[in-house]
Amino acid sequence: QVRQEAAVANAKALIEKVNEHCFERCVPKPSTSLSRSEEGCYSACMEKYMAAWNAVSKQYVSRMQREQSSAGFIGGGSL
Amino acid sequence: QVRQEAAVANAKALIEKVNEHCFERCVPKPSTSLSRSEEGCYSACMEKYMAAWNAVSKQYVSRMQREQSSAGFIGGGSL
Amino acid sequence: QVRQEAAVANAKALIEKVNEHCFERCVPKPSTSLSRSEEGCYSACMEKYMAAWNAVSKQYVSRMQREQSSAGFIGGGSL
Amino acid sequence: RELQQFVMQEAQKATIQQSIHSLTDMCFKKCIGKISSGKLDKYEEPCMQNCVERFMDASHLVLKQLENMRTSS
Amino acid sequence: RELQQFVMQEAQKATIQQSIHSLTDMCFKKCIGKISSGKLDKYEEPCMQNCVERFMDASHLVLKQLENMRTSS
Amino acid sequence: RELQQFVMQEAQKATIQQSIHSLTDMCFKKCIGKISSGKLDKYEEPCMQNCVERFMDASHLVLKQLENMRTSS
Repeated sequence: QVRQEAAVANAKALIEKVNEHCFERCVPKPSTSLSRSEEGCYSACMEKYMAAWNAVSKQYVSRMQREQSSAGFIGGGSL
Repeated sequence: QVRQEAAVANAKALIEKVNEHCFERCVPKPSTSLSRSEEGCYSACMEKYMAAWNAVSKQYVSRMQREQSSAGFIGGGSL
Repeated sequence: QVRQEAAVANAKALIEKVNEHCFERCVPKPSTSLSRSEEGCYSACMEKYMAAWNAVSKQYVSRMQREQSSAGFIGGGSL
Repeated sequence: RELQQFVMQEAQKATIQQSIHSLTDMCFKKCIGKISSGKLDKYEEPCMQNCVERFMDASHLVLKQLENMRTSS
Repeated sequence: RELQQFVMQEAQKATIQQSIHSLTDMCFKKCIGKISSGKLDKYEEPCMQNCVERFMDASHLVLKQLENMRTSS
Repeated sequence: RELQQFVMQEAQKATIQQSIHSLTDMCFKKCIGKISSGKLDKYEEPCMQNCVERFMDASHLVLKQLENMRTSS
């Protein structure tokens, strides 16, 4: 149950960020309806944001693992 | 009591946002005192921000009502 | 104990802000390693941010004290 | 039971207030030009309204697309 | 009772720390140009101080104006 | 005891999720240009990866420098 709530919170945060970034970029001047090109941009932007989030997750986790398997914890990655 | 606390929290959030936006816009280079024109800008900016907040509130609530009275909840407003 | 936790939270917030501002400014295009000049910028930026934080703290506290020792609380500082 | 309902309603109101604050924040940046008067001018007022409507259209798009992804996978 | 006072004081300190963080954030953006050294230069130091003072002047303006609105309505 | 461990692990996961969200937010701004397709292009993908790595390098720098300050004072 705790886990499910965490997953929901995580998905919500992701959706919020998608809306924040993609509305900013794809709808610079909001008019009386979303145009086809705005919709297309939004949908590509959403896909891209999720791909970016995936890339960050992978890189972050792999970095963490490299750091924990190396000798120190703080000194490990700075040079 | 709960309601009053919520209203206070809401007013605080509004004041915080006013200060954030209006200081950004009206006082680009802070000097040894607020000039007349900075004060005038600040006061107009505050009024404008509150008008904007009102416009958003009305629009948001009316949209919610339209969505809830239409058939579906998610499918209602996207086209 | 409460105090110590507060101090830790405060230090964490400061470090987070340093990273946010300094990464933004010193590493505009992240490449395969931090260059010498990026490292130099980061370290200067960190020192500068902490100096800025100190300046703000002093000014803020002194303002608070001036306001509390003057007659009113709200009317005190606006002109 | 009534208390529970009251708490949930208040929580929902808080969420709505939060959305209104963040929409105002975002749309103010998009729609408001120079601060010359305290009123919204004839360009700014409809821009704020459209901004709210388009943001909600766009959020529905996202939810719909996520739904499609889930059902097709 | 003493515990309560202690808790309130700590909460107040946390609020002050929060304000200091957000003022530093905002004024750093306004006042700090190129990062050439780790010290605040002769333009940046007074700019940071004025930034804090003017922000607080402006917040008082807002509170005063809200007060006026409430009493006149 | 097992419950406590479970709670701590979940809290740690939440912190990691938070870091991932804020890194994505920051690196998306730095690395993503025009939105033409839904895929990361051959410039954007390594930029996102480098962005994560360099950010973590830089954070370690900060911690190291703080450590030096503390031990030398």
